[in-house]
Amino acid sequence: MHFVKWRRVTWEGCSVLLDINDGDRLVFARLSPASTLKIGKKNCSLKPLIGCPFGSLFKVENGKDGLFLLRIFHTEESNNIEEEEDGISEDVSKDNREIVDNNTAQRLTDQDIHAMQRQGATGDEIVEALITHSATFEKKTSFSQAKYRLRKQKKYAPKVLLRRPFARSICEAYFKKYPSRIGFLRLDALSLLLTMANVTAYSDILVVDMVGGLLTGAVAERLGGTGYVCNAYSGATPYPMDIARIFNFSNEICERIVRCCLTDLCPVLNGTCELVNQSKDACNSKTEQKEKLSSCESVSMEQDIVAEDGVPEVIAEKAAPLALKPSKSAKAGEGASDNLINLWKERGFSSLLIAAPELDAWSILQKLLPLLSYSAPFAIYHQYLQPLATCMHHLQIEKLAVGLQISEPWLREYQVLPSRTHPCMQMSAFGGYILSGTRTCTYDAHSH
Amino acid sequence: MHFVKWRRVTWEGCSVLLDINDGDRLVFARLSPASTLKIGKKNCSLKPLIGCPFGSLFKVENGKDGLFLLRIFHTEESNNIEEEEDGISEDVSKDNREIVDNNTAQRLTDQDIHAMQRQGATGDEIVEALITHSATFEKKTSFSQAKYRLRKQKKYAPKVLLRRPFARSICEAYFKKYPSRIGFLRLDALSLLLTMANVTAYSDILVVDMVGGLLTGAVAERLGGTGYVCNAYSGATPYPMDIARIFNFSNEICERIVRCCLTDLCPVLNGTCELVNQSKDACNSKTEQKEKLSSCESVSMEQDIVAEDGVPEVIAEKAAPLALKPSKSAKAGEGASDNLINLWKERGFSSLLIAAPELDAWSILQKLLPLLSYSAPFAIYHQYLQPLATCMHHLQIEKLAVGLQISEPWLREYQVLPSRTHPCMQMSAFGGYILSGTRTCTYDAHSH
Amino acid sequence: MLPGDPSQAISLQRRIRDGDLVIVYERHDNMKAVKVNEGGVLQNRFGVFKHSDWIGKPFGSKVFSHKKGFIYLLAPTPELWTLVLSHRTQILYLADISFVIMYMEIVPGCVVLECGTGSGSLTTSLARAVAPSGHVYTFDFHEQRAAYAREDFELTQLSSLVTVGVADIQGDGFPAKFLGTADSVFLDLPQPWLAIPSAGKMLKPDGILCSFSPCIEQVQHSCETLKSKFTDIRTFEVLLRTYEVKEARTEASCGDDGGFLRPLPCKRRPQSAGDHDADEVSSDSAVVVAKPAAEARGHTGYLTFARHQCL
Amino acid sequence: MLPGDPSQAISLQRRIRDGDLVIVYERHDNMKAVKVNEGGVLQNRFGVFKHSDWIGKPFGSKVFSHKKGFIYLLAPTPELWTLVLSHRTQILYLADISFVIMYMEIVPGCVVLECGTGSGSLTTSLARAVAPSGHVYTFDFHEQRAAYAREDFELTQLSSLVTVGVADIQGDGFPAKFLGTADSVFLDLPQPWLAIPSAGKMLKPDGILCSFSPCIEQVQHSCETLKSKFTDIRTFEVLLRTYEVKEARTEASCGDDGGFLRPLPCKRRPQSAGDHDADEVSSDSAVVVAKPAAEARGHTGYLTFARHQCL
Repeated sequence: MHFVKWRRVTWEGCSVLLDINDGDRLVFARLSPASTLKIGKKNCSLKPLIGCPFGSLFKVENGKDGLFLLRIFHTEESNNIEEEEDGISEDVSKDNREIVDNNTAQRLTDQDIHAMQRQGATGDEIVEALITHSATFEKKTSFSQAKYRLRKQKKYAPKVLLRRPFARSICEAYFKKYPSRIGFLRLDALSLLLTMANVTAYSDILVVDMVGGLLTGAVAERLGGTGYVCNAYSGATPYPMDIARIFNFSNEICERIVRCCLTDLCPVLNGTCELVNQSKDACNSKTEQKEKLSSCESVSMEQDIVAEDGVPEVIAEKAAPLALKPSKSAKAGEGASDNLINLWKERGFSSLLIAAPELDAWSILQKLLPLLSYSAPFAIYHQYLQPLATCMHHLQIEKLAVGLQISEPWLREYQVLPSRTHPCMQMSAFGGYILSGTRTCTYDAHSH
Repeated sequence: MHFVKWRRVTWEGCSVLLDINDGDRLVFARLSPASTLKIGKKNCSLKPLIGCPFGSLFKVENGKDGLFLLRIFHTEESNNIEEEEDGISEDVSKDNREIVDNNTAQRLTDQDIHAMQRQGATGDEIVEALITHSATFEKKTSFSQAKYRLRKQKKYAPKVLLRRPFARSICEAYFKKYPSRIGFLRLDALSLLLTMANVTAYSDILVVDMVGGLLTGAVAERLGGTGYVCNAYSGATPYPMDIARIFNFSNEICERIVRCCLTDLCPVLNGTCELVNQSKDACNSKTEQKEKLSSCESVSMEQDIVAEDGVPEVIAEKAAPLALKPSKSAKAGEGASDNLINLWKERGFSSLLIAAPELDAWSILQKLLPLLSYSAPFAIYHQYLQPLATCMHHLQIEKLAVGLQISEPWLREYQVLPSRTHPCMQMSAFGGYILSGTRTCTYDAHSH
Repeated sequence: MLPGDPSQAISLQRRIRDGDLVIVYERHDNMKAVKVNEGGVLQNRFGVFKHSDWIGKPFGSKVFSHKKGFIYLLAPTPELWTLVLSHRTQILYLADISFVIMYMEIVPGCVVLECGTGSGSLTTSLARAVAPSGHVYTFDFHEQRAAYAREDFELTQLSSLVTVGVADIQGDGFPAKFLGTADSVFLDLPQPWLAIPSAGKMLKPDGILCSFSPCIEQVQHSCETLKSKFTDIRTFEVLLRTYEVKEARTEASCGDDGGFLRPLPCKRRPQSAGDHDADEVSSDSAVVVAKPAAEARGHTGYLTFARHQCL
Repeated sequence: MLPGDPSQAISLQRRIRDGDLVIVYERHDNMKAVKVNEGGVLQNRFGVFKHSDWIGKPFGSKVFSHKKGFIYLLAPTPELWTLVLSHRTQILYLADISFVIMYMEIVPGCVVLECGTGSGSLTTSLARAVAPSGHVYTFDFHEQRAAYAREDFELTQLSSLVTVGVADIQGDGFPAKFLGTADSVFLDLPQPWLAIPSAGKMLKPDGILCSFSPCIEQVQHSCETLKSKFTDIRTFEVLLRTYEVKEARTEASCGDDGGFLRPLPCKRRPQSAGDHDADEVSSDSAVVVAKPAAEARGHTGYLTFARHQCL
């Protein structure tokens, strides 16, 4: 068997996450010689990024032919200031009696700066000039000086960090900029879901993913080209899974992501509303239709994720739509074959994961639980507690599962700096709720 | 006007909280020459505590006539070890390769110790003897040595700390030992209730207190003998308020705690179930009946609060029922006079506080809100979120209040020790929910 | 803001008068303090409001602008004041304020020392807690800030309960005249450990000190200093999480997926289930749901409490 | 515990066989691991269970003792294993484990170094994450502890994914043969800063280090050390709060107080209210309510992550 290798260096056609100025702006892009990134009003070629290791840092420089990206190396200082938040911790190191300086302290005008840029000054040179011409810089505490420098650097010499689009970075980026697109699924909740559902190689995982494909992608990443993610949907239209396309999945992995209509998987249950039985082919053709739709959509998906809480000096303009090469992962999300569906009906899925904040937990689970193998774990994410409580109660009463638990993850980040260590002043106060458990075998007879 | 003075020294008949071995055991007692505290199987007179400042520390000593309490003074070391928890932080300072010693290391037998005690050895002498006869003490890290010493001290030379029974200490003691008796009302939630309801001097505060009198007492403490706490109850039987009797309230304060049947306060609302109109006299006589009942009960209330999570060596036996002198606060909780009731009907209450975990929030609030003055704040504590959410929704829809908010307090204690600082390993994970708001004047006309 | 006698307490009969301080409530996150002035007007995005229309109305009334916009006029409280005061410094918020006052056992009649005054947010709540017979002595080394605070206490009529002093407590300690007089001392200083020895001298035996610090290093240093003269040293963090409430409408129709996955929270019962037909909810009904707000203040500061040793 | 190929995955057809490892589930807080043995018996408070009765049943089955007591037989997973393993040291729990694996970007094929092995709780989850083609090298300086861990990995059939070494990493660093080979390094050491320079050398460029420490001083020291060779230094704390679910029965009768204050949560509508008759609940109905469990683990440790600089 040929196992998936995760490449640590970019290639043409690979999908990347660009982190501009320490998270102020986050952009997903696909690298090609023609693709560009908009910085301010100008475009900047992404070609220099091809062949660089993930984790590389670039500076936007001002050249004769416009902006270009120049690879630089991390310096020790850059580690500190970026983590500092504005706020009360500053009071510790500075003397409160000091008078706050006003904006007249800068003697360099915008015209002066534009002139320097036209004459080919680098961003760093402009920052130094601003410092030299600041009337108050010398009077600031060293901490305030560092903050001033950083602010100017972000404006005149922005940095671009090249990141691997992994479940971690994708979830963090979406949660920071567009949480509603992923149903407010925070990274710690996502990681708990994967753990509680025992996602591992050679497993067949049933997912209901109404969080844009994030869950599907995260599961596929953990399967590493073995087993299957079955992205199940109800009705005629598959749920969008554009985010799964941001992952740099090889063909081996893409083939393991399949879609399936629930009507094809589920035996018709007594007493439910009459099922509109669609043939599998009809179902698949609709999947493909949707497929086309979503690859168009993915142009906009893979654009900028713009800072919403923008620091004023931060470049926050929309990037130009990136030239999208046909992606390697274009095949992710094909309809499941009859063979596979029959296999699952026989063997059952190894785990079930549900992240469908719009749907009632118990309504879904009561239909899907029979598709799960005995002793298989399941985990359901929801934004509201009550639907999970009701669902858990049903499972208990009907003795369908054991090890039932509703958990709420709680995440706190810290600023760790000499004499200025404390939890971050702003926090995400809510990571959703998760109901987890293990299916039991309800029949004593060896009925299968 | 004569203002209440809080005494900092105990007197005969005063109510105290005895904290034995740093919270291992918490006992409420009333001081008299005859009152005793049970330590192990022996009684120990509380007389030496009379006339001592609150905050005094005592050691249980072994005298000719049995145990006695001897006042001692805080030492610097005692501050540290007591805050240390068993657990992983110990690993930091000790070498993991060290072999844990077993129980055979102590060469002093129980018989030896009893003999020493009979010969009049002090507790500290016994502790020193145990250390001398421990085969492994010298090999322990200094941290482990301190823990060993503390454990033995707690057993052979227990300490008793004399505390003022304030809202803080009473709430902490009950929450630690019998949280269900105060509806799991944690100190931070109680403090928020008082703040959100703007409890202050010269106010008339309406409370629904189904948390044993804790809320009533805490409000009375803040009023300091001005204004009134009206402890309202529904039906024929007042809710118990024994905990309010633990506070050291002077007569001035006790007079300001009154009880009132809700049927006497509330205008009969259209369309509610027919009210069984009880005459105020009937209502009061029942109050008094209950009063008798609860002063009997208070014997058991003011007994031991025993450690539930007992460290094995800790004395955790029930103390003998304390000889209860007629308390100064016996008069707290008289029925409200007609005058007062009429005044409240005219003027409205200045705030409303509800801590009734058994009742539906909106059912209560819709009846009590009209008794509140316009622009008066209210705050409702509940253990479940949903009843408060429903209540808030009604208030919004019917435009009865502004500034509506459901808050959940969150409290974390830290261990702060050199090289061993971290949040405490065990925490109370839940402090309840509070709905707060301000009543608006719903009529544009000057209708009153 | 605080009643000086029973007649000043808020009541159904109390009417807004010329010269009253009112809190103008637009929304829960938009309020301001206004002193009512017979000839005054308030202008905001909802229009122009004449103060003369307010006079004679009960507190808590909804009043209208010329273009039918409306606001509520609320009686000031320390909580509302905290939301409208001008932030000359970082202020303490509800959760910390409540806990500090409870944990320092501040009750009517207490003498409390506070440093620094800052924007006076905590001071206002301290004044409420010591009223009617106690007093708060609050210090700030910043002359201008102290002057602003005094103006605020005039406006909120707390001057009889609060005295603002200008002093560098961290450098010089508390004034000697407070020796042994304080029931409680509150410190909000960058280097609280410098002021702790002086604070200890001001406290009565068994009196309580509280130090508020954002950084753990300040706490570590303070706790070391506290060990020599204080007992019961405990450090806490208090936060508040607020909840959003909304009404969720349900669809009860069986869609083309056979009613397979219906939106929350139309609860249908499994046909197999037997004896509990409890939480049936009628079709097309509305349900109130609540969830925590997404963002919250993640940290304000650590609160370290200690009791002055009882010798 | 982990399928080595598709045929080993849990399935509806898979039956318990002689020699299988099963998790015996009594209650959510009472489980144990048992190796099935044709002639074996399990005895607990519910009676005597013969292993031979288990063989041939599907995993997840309820099985009975001679006196009709019952247990469930579950297929082992790393999560269940964490609940049953013997605690030779403090272990990492679910929330930390999940976050560590996600944040270290551990995926199939990764090479991970871990120190120390401890009770092997995290190791088991690391093995699941790197399977089928990666490997976990885990180290403990305690010979006996390493031997126990090896036995456990034999039992759970993880030996092909995990190698346990005995070494004092904190003192001597990681073995040189791992230079530049690791995708991720996890440290759970009393003085992690001593091992950080060596960990850096083992990591591939942009590889991720995670250090778990209970005390903030350890974090402060580690972060200082990390600054020279690492970027993206971030510290987190992860906790879990669990909820209790119960059914609350309501009384719908109007008591002698005129139905004034009825127990939760029989919702009656105010007669004055008009247009929203939504959340009417039928009388004598049961409602499922949930609230957080009273006690929880308040702290496990701080997780500090950093990326090895990409040069």
